[in-house]
Amino acid sequence: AIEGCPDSIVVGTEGAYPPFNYIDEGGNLKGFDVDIANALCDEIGAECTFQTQDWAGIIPGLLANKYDAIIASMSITAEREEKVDFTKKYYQSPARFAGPKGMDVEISEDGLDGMIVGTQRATVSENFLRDNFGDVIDIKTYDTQEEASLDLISGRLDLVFADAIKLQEGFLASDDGESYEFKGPSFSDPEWFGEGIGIAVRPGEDTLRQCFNEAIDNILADGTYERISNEHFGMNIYGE
Amino acid sequence: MDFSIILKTLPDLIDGAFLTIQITALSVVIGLCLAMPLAILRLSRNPLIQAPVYSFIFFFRGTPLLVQLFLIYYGSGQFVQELRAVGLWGMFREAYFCGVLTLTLNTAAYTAEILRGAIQGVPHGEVEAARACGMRGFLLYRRIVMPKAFRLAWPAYTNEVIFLLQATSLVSIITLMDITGIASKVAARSFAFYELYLTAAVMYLILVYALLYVFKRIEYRISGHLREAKSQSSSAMMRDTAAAE
Amino acid sequence: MIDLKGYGPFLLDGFRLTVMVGVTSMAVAVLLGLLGAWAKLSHSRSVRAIAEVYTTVVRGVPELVLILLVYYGVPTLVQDLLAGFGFEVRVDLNPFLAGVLTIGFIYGAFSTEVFRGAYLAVPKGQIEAARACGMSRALMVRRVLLPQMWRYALPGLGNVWMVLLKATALISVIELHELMRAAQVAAQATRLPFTFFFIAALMYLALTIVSMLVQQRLETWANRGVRRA
Amino acid sequence: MGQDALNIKDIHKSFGTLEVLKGISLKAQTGDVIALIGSSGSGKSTFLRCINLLEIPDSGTITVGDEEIKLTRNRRGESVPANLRQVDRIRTRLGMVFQNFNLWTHMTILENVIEAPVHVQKVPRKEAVELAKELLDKVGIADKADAFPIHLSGGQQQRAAIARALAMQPEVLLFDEPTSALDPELVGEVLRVMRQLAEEGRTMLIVTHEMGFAREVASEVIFLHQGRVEEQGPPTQVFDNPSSERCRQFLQTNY
Amino acid sequence: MGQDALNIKDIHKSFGTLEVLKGISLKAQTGDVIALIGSSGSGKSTFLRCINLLEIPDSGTITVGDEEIKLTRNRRGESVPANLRQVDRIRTRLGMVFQNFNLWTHMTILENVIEAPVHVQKVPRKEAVELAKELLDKVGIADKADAFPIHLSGGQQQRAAIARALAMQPEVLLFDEPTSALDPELVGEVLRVMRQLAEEGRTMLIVTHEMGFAREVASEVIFLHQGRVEEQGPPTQVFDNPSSERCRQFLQTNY
Ligand SMILES: Nc1ncnc2c1ncn2[C@@H]1O[C@H](COP(=O)(O)OP(=O)(O)OP(=O)(O)O)[C@@H](O)[C@H]1O
Ligand SMILES: Nc1ncnc2c1ncn2[C@@H]1O[C@H](COP(=O)(O)OP(=O)(O)OP(=O)(O)O)[C@@H](O)[C@H]1O
Ligand SMILES: [Mg+2]
Ligand SMILES: [Mg+2]
Repeated sequence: AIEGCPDSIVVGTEGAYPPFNYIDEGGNLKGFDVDIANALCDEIGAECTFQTQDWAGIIPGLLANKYDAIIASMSITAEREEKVDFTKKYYQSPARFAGPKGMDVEISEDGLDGMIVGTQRATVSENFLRDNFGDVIDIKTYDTQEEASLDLISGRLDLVFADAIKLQEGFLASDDGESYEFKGPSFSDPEWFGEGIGIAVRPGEDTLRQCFNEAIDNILADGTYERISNEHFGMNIYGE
Repeated sequence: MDFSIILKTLPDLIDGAFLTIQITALSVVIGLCLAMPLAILRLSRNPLIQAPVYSFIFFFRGTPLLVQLFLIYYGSGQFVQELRAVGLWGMFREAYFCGVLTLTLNTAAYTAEILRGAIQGVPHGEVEAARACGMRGFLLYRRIVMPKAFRLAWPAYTNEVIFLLQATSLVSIITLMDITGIASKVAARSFAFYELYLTAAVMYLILVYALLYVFKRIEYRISGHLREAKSQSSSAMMRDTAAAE
Repeated sequence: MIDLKGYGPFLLDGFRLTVMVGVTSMAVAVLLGLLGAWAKLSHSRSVRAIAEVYTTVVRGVPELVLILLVYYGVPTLVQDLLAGFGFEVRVDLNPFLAGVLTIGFIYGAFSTEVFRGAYLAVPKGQIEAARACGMSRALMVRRVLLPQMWRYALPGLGNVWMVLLKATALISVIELHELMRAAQVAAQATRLPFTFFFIAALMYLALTIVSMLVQQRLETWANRGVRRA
Repeated sequence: MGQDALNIKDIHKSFGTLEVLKGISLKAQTGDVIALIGSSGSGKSTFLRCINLLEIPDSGTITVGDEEIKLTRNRRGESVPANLRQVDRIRTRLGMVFQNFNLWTHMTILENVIEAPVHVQKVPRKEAVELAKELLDKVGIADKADAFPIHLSGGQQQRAAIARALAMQPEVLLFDEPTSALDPELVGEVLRVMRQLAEEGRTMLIVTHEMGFAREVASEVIFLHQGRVEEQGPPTQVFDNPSSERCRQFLQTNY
Repeated sequence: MGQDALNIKDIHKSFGTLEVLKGISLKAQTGDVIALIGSSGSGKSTFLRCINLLEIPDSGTITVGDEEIKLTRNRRGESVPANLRQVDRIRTRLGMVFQNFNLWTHMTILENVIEAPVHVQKVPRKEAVELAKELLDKVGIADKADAFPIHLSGGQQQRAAIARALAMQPEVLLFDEPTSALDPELVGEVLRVMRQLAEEGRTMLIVTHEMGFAREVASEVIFLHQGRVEEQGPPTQVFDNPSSERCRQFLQTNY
């Protein structure tokens, strides 16, 4: 246990973002975020309980004291930092384009000119697209990544742009995604993608934030992190 | 409260408002045109006519609009080949078309049900008087039943149009950038949650207020028969209705 | 058969919650609607004005915003206020209660309009006859006005109920796993959006069947003495 | 004159188990004015409503002018009109004044009166308005043309209903107690209007409780009792020398 | 007997710009039967409706028994009752039969009749039903007790409305053309019922168009013309020797 940390923490998460956090058929919360959260709580020596919460209300819920921390694959961005405080990252995942196999596309302003690209609303991916290609492409935004994938299949979209792990696990690896593939490079420019994915706490809650930071360092150091990451993805997704 | 973000987003939000108005107006008008015959057919005694109409109303009233949007938008996406073959994919490809189509069918079903109730509320004696004059079918409905039913249905219909106006906010899930779409886009990015949603709320409020104003005016114009003659006497409570039903 | 991947009971829980929230909020909405209609037809100008503001504002603001304002806004406000006095508290609204009250509050405004319309449709001679018997206003409302109002109000209320039932989906933003949220969670976890939305649609349809049957029953009852033999 | 304007044969009508009309026949020639009298509940209104098929008779035939209304039976064995178009056509040839008026409450009096001429008979609006004003003047409520029914007194409503029926200029007029809400003076007016209509060659069937009125206006009086014609003949005969015991009893009441 | 049951002073009432009642006064003692006659639109119904405050008079006073109904003015200067509870109380002492009956359509006839006794006057249900059946029998529609109003003939509805008013056993009865839909025989019946009520000491105000009826039933006749009392007195005087020109003209009409 870490000195001076609370002995009980309520963690808020979405529960609808597999494979990071989701609810299984028994109603149990599962996923990478959840396992990490549990490991961190063990490390801190706190009793952790989870609350699931729709994405739209997840920050207001934190601010309204419904829970103490958000562990829900939330990217650390400057905009969010105005509302909440973040710990250091606990993983990082680049974003990539995907499109039909056989389609030849160069990822550049010229290459993408006139294309219709889908992405998930309210994500760092959307911000990136708008800022870099917003003038030349038509951006369609969706509530979930799955819907964007559906429209890619129906032909309403030329490309989708999303978190690479999410895209791989949720779409390309499935039957539907068989004839689609990643296009172009990975993007992880901190200006948009921040310093990765972090844990959000209410502004000013420095003790809790420090406790999480220390715990993250500890599980990275003792191999717990690597074990969990491997279990889920077969690799370490912490990034450099 | 962060007002700068509101100011910055306002032009976009106004664009969104135009889309909202457009979609609402189109669906209301087309929906109403569909609803009138539907309501009448719904009252038909012929089961071959009544059953399909009833099922239509049943389905659109019975399932969430969200699901209907999903089914029409993403569902059509699964039948690209077939739709292309009959030349309809061009339309279904457009989110705008799918949105208006879904909302139209949805409001038609709800409105038909409201009108159905009102038609049944028309005093029997007045219908008989019309029949005795040789009115029937279309004429009877056009001149006596529908005008009367509309008066009875007006407050409930006003509700329905407002439901619809607000329901348009769902089209943002099929990529259309209406007021809600814009607000949630910017809110998600900036997390100026209350600022943007409250601004959106105010915009909806203005739209609803304008709508209510128009509908109230219409209600006033069509309810002369219930009103006090240049009122002197105290209240509506005391008014005498003519010919007993 | 459709494979639910074991999410059946999970959906059923959501279904149960939807029904519970729906029925309780409808009860609240009907009560508020009656109250609102009474206020709108009141002699007092200020009472009428309050009712007018209620129906306009509530019908004007998107439900989602209202729910969030009630559920998050109110506690935040109270907490900030108390924090200003140096108290550190966690105000926790029961999500079920908050949801029911908010939805009831919203649809109460719509019911108000339905009841107002129904009131206007009742032949005034019916009311006069009651007044002439010396019935007090309350008694007249209970014995003559309400029984006749249902006849005109039921179709409109039916619509309000249908919309309300679907609107219960919004309370998922406040931690309640109602049917739509359950379907979404299951859809995400299994990557079978169609299956689960379709199942959810079927469940809503089942509710609709029941609702329509009940509505028909009620209408038959409300129309007694009106249809011709 | 002299041609049959209305020929009704053996009308039967039941409501559930209650047999209200037990075989009623009636013949009226153009210009005839027939008064129907009888106690309350004897079936007078029902009979009138059967003639223009607001109630469908269970059996019997109705002929208006030279056109017989065709009835048939549906699958459930109920009597129904064979041809709805025919029913409409015939209804425009029959005007009706209801016992409880049934004015359209959402229209002004003038609109009530011009409604059928303009929309059923396609008379030009201007013409219809002119005629309507004339008629309203005739029944003495010209000043109420733009009022809604709710703002009229009982007698005024009744007169509006009479004007509405006359506006269609029908061949046969069915009046259900057209003077019940009128004072003696106005009854006199209505009487004058009816005489004039009879002279124009219109046929009239009038249900009334005012024996004096019936005697004055009618060319023939029919006394209904419990769904049957008990007595029938010219007014002098029916009123002064009835052959049926029941009719004598009904008429002798003198308060 | 001999005490004032109803004392009405100088009632004025306008609808918009139309002044319908221009100062009407009336005194009735217990057991009096007053007939109100006058042409259509002269304000008879309005006057009756003012007495039990279905219309609020613009000015004037109304006293029922020894209780004066208090009127006051609201902020907009309109006349309103000062005490709604008092109005309710007084209304239970006044029975009313409407010109267009206004039976409650959602209740059967029996339910219509027992409604006010049971729910306003708190008479035990059994007792109320007994009285109701007796009354329905008296007006001759006992067999229609369980029918809904829409299934009744006009005259039957009118009789049901009379029974409903009587069921409250009010001190003062207001009848608006209570015999308009009745045949002479039934008018005779109603006349009998009214005489009996008068003997019981109930006061009655009857608007009627049937002069014969008025002459028979009334202890006093009032002739209204254009919102004013033109002639007033015992029936013999008003009918046989009216002093007002207008009244003479009204009465002499003889069709
Ligand atoms: N609510 C109203 N608004 C406007 N005018 C009205 C209203 N009620 C009645 N009037 C007018 O007041 C006058 C008197 O009406 P009232 O009903 O008292 O007449 P009445 O003497 O009862 O006539 P009738 O014998 O025909 O029933 C009529 O000219 C009528 O048009
Ligand atoms: N729709 C109906 N359902 C059941 N019974 C009915 C219906 N209409 C009328 N009756 C009954 O049929 C009988 C005749 O009614 P009708 O209205 O023809 O009488 P009427 O001769 O016009 O009497 P009144 O002079 O009182 O108007 C009455 O006993 C009435 O109760
Ligand atoms: Mg009748
Ligand atoms: Mg009157």
